[in-house]
Amino acid sequence: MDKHRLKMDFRSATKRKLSKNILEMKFMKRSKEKAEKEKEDEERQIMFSHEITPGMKESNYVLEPSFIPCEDLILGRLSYHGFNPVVERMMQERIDEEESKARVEKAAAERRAEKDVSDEEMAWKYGTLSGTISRKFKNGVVNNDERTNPSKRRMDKDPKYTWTKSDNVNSYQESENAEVKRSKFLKPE
Amino acid sequence: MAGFDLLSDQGLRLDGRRSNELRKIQCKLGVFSQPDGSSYLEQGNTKVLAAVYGPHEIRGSRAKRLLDQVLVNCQYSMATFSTGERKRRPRGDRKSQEMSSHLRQTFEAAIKTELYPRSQIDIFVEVLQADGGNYSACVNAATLALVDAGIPLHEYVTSCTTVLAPPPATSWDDEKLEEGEIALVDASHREETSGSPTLTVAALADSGRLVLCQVGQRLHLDRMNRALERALQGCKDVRDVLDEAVRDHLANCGISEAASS
Amino acid sequence: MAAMAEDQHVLRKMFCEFDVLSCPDGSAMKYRNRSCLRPNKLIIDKACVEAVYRPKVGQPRVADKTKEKMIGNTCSSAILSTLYPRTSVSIILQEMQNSGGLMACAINAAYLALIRSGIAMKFLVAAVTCGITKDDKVILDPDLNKVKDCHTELMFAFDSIDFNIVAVDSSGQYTEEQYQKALSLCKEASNEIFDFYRNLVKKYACCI
Amino acid sequence: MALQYKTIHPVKYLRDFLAHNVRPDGRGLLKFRPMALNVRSISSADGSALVKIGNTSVICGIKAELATPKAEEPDRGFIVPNVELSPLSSSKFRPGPPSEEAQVASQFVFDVILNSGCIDTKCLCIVPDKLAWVLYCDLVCLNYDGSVLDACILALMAALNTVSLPEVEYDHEKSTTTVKTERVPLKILSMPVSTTHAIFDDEVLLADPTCEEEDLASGTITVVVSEGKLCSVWKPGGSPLTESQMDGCVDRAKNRVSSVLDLINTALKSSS
Amino acid sequence: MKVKVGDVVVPGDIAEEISRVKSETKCVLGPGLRRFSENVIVCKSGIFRKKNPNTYWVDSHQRKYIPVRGESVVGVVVNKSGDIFKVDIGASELASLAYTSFEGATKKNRPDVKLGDVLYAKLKIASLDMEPELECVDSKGKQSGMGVVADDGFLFTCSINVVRKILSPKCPLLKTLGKEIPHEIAVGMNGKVWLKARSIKETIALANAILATEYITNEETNAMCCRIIEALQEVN
Amino acid sequence: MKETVLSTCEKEFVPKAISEGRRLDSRNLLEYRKLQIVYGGDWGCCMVSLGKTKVLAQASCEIQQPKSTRPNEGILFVNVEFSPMGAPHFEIGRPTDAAVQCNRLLEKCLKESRCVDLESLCIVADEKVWQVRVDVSILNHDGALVDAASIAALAALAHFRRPDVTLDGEERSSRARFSSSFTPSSPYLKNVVVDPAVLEERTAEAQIVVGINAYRELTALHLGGTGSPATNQLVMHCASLAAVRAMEVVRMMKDELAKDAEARVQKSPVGFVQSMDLEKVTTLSHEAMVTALGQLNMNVKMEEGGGDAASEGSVGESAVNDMIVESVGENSAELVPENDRRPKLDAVALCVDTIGSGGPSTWGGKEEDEEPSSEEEEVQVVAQLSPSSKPKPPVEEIELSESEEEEIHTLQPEEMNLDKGLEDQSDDEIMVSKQNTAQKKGRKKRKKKNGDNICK
Repeated sequence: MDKHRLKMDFRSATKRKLSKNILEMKFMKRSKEKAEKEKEDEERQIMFSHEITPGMKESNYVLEPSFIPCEDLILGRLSYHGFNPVVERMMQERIDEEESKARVEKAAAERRAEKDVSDEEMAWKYGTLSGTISRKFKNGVVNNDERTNPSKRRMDKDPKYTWTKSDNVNSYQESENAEVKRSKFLKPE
Repeated sequence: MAGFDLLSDQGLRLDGRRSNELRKIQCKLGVFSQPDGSSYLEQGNTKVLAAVYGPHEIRGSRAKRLLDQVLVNCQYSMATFSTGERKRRPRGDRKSQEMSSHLRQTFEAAIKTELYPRSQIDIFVEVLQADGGNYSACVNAATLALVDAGIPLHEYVTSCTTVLAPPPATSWDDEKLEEGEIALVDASHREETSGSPTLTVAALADSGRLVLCQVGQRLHLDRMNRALERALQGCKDVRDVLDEAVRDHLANCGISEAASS
Repeated sequence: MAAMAEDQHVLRKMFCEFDVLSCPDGSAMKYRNRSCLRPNKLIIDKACVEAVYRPKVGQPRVADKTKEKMIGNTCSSAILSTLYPRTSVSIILQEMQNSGGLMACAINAAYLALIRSGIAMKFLVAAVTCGITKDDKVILDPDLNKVKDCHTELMFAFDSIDFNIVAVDSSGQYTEEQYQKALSLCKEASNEIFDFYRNLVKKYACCI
Repeated sequence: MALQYKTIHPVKYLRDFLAHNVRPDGRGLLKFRPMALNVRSISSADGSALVKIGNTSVICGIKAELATPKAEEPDRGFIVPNVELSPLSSSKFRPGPPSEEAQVASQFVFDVILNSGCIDTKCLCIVPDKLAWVLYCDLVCLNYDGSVLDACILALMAALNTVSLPEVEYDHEKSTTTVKTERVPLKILSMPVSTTHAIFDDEVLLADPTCEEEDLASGTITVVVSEGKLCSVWKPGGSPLTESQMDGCVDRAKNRVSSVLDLINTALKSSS
Repeated sequence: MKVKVGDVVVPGDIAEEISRVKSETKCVLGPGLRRFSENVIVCKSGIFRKKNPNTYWVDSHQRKYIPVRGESVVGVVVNKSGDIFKVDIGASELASLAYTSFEGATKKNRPDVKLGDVLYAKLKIASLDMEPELECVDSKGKQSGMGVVADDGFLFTCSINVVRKILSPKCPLLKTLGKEIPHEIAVGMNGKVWLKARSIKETIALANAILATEYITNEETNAMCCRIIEALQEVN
Repeated sequence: MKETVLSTCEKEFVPKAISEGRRLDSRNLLEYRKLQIVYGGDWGCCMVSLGKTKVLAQASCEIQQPKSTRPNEGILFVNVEFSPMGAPHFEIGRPTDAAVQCNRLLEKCLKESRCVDLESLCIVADEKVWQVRVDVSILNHDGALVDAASIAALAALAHFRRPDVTLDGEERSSRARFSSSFTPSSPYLKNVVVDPAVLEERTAEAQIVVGINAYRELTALHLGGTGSPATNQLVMHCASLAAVRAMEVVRMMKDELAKDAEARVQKSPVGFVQSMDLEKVTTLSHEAMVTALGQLNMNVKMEEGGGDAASEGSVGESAVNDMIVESVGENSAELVPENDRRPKLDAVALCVDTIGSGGPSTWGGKEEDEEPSSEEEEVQVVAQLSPSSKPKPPVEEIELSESEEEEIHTLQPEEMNLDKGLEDQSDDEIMVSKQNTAQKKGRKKRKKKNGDNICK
């Protein structure tokens, strides 16, 4: 009966999709396909449950029934020597697409890589730096704001660092408070 | 050899016909009211009934349905009393199955099948009395029935059986020997079972194109052409007879309609 | 005696040819049987495995029904039938030449065909026949004229994982000792057949 | 409640029972069902017996007829066993030509007769190449509740023991036969006894399974023992068994023989 | 029997290498591999292959097509009923294809598809428990090469392996031949191949070339291509 | 399973190619595929492969009562089996139109060419004759089935030796063999294609099957087809092609037969195995292997076997010992668990209720589910013997079972022909009788023919 429900869903889903115009269809499609995929997976789980221990479900294995991703096969619609320009254009597009995608991903990966490093370093630097600085100033509370402001401003400017702002500040303030306590402690003389 | 000669010295056959002579053909169209087309045909002592239903929608399993042409369904059956010794199974044995399939092939070639896709035409033939040339008689009868049913054909498809009889034993002089066997058109039962080679042909008579062709016994290649030609000629003759029958049937109908109106 | 013993424990030469048939989805010719496989529709929640055994002469008899049951069950015990719902797997075997050990051969041929067809299985199965002679010797895979002086024939089928017994068939009377002896002998022999399977795959897999 | 559970999850239902080493009908896993045997139940047959194993009941009637032997072996008579699984025995059988299972069962019984050599078909021959007995052994299953092969073999053997054939004289000149009134009992050489086990969940062995257990089982194994020898070990596929499990089956089969045999003997004794 | 990557495997073998993969990393089990209790077992016979990161499968022989969602197939339209086509894709049952799953098709303007036409389409639904369903539009609603192919050309069937071989990026066959022989081809994962070249001679040559790749390596393929091309040219 | 539908492009492409004089397997129009005849180990068994088309034929014989119409002649029975192994759309039991046609053509060809001398099959007139039976099974269908089948059938007959019952030693049961062979060819409107592959057959307009023997005598001819029909010139053309082919085929058959005979003389192995080409990737031979099964190994086996027996034995004991046999009145006894002595029923009652208490087993109702304790359960089981008994004398039951006699299925071989092979045979009766006069006449005639051939 589970299957039936599933079938129903598909039916209704397709119906719904078909009644929309192209734009909505596009939108519908993406989400729908995801939903279908999930449904199918759990379906498969149910089916295998005869064979496989329930441990399977939360396991790290993904069952891939198709050879395509394994042997990364190309799409089978091909044309050569300008026999069918339309198809050849598409082949070309496909190739470009893949290349560009690859490029983008690569770039993204690099950026992410360097950014990560820099942020940490920076956060850390700030932490230590602010610490040493605050040591110099006895009455840190007032200056503190001044001290942080410029950095805050600069960080606001650069969108790239926005997310680091908050925790940067925190780290800074923590260390800062510590300094404040100490200074208070040193006060009497 | 066979106990008797198929040809007398005068070159006459057992039933007194000449070698290229057909048996008397009597036929009637529209003998039944129930089927869409029907006919009764006598070819000598061979008597055959044919009934045609259709074109109608597919009966039975829709799996049989053909999407680009009409399904021709034939059934050949011999009445239990049609043969010498009583026939146990009127239909369904290997031979009548074969006959049915031959009929099917014949009429698939004759009917304009492309006109009625996804539908079906039934052709039932019943041999009431079998005296040789059963298949031929069936084809001829069925052709009439189809005409009666008003199903478009390319042209008349007619059939004829020939037997290659050895020349009369008594007259073994040279010129007789030259011409060798003699083709007997529209063979009777005795001629068919005499052990001499038989050739059955169904053809679109006007264009003289063969639709189906069967050899019984052992026919030597060199004799074949003669037999074929004779058979084709036979088909043409049969066609003329049928054509005539059809025409005056229509004429009569016309008259009766005129009278009724 | 040593020679004698050796002679007793000889499994006959095995041959196999794949894809002798173009129509079916997988086929194997194993010097007596061929077998082909084609799922066709059948509404059940798992594949139904059916075997069709065709004798060389005449129409199938009741005895062949028993063979079919044996082969069919033996195959279905390995096939992961839940992966092919609503289909039926037909294993069609044609006897080509019977020189003893027909049943074992049929089962092996069926498995070769299954291997070739790429249908998912839990394990492989190898079947071995052996005969017990009047003077209480156990002969492995006896051919027809050896069968003559056997009062008993036993057929064992083993799975490829831990060599458990998948199928047993027997004719004639025998003591439990003889049974044990035959069993262990066949078990040993089955190894060879599994190697055979593997080599076969090796031979064609290298270039697919 | 339990019944619904059983109908919805038969496998789980059975599994739950087996987890406690007990079967739905209260037996231990390796316990056999009670048997009842009644011989000479049908006076119209030359030999007959009625067997009941649990709810499985099979009746065997043996009719003897005269026939001419085959040209290949002129000095032998015939035994023609035929197992009939009629619709009245279980809802899973349809009327019409014998189901595959029935055919397989018939073949099995035939093989057992052959292998055990319980009857020498030579004894059934009266005049070589001219006259011999045909024993039609019809085994009708009245109620199908598992282990039907065991029941069949038991019924057959019991019935065979009650068979007695009339004297027959053959006149070579006039080639006529005269059947006399005095009857001689049939010579039975051995008494095969069959024992079926079902395999559940690939490892649990269930002795003498009921119909439901057989349906859920992943395989069955039938062992036939006669005169201390095995005369058939029949495991048509199904899930693999270890050797020790197999030996278990064989031993239980052997141990069962004695009790089954005196079951038959008591029945026969009490009858004569 | 325990096996490692590159081995010839038969059903029942244990691919322990996979179970050694540490559990937080995702691990893809391709065709021919099944998770059984704690370890991964092989269920098809062939060669055990691996692709980084952690993608394993068995390179097995197969003739019968088992539909897999998202794969592109070649099929023949065998029936129209209601608002769906029935398409024979060589699977155990016919696949259905809705009129509306063509580019720009709506209930009003239906696509022009005749019986016996050859389609190149994608499997939208391929659950084992229901009949497969095709579509001729990609996720952007464009027909990217899908739909009815030209009505001439030639359709033939080969084993799934051949398809995998000629579609693998490493395979030189189509490229090499393509340089000399202009042609258009639709290769379905279901082992059906539709092919069209300038002349019948070339079409037949190509078809035979493809069928011939069943048991030959890439090097041999190259050699074969050269031979074919020479043959064709000398005829011209 | 239905035959797959052809796509339009296939339908169009093949004729186009043919009209250009090309074929898919790069044959030219009048070229035949490779014919291979392999004789099996048994007598009268052979496999014929024509390209991818593969056919197995086995000749066999059994003693039978002769047909009343032909008391002194043996019987020749041909059966072509289109088993699903040949092609998925062949179904067992239900012969297709093609199957029927193939059967009839073969039957005609073999009988009318009289390649088997039926009179030589007579043992005792009117009592015992041999029925020679040729079973042809299609193993793989790739067109030209009739061709392959006929060659196989003939080769099998030629190779067949029937067991010796008459005193004239072991003899070939087939005389004047090789007398005929088929050559189907499917003509397209203009150009004839011989030995069509399956795709060509399906796209052809008509098909002509010509059965012709080495003496250029047509033994069977069938022209049929839905397409636009053939002229008689075309038929003649095909026939003459066939005549040439027939010679080749017959020669080949003879050669193979000779080879086989030689091989048998030299005791070298014969059979299908030899036909396998071990170079193929899909082929593998496995040398005879020797299990080094030492005596020691053996003993170990035995011991542990015994051990198991012992250990399991105890289980067995426990399983059986608590069952006791008790005689319940006349004619009957019971084997029941010890721990429930139930009041003995008298024989009749038992007899009745053992039959009567039918119905599905109540696998224990609710209450057992609550407390599944074995004792109570066993009481339960036996207890239910007596109550649920509808009084019904056993005899009724039996009559019922006898009344269903036609359903009773026995193991006698003749009755075990599940298919209607018998009827087919009886159908042939009529055939044979028809060719009655044909026989002698034909033989003389052929002698004359031979004369002619020599003269020419």
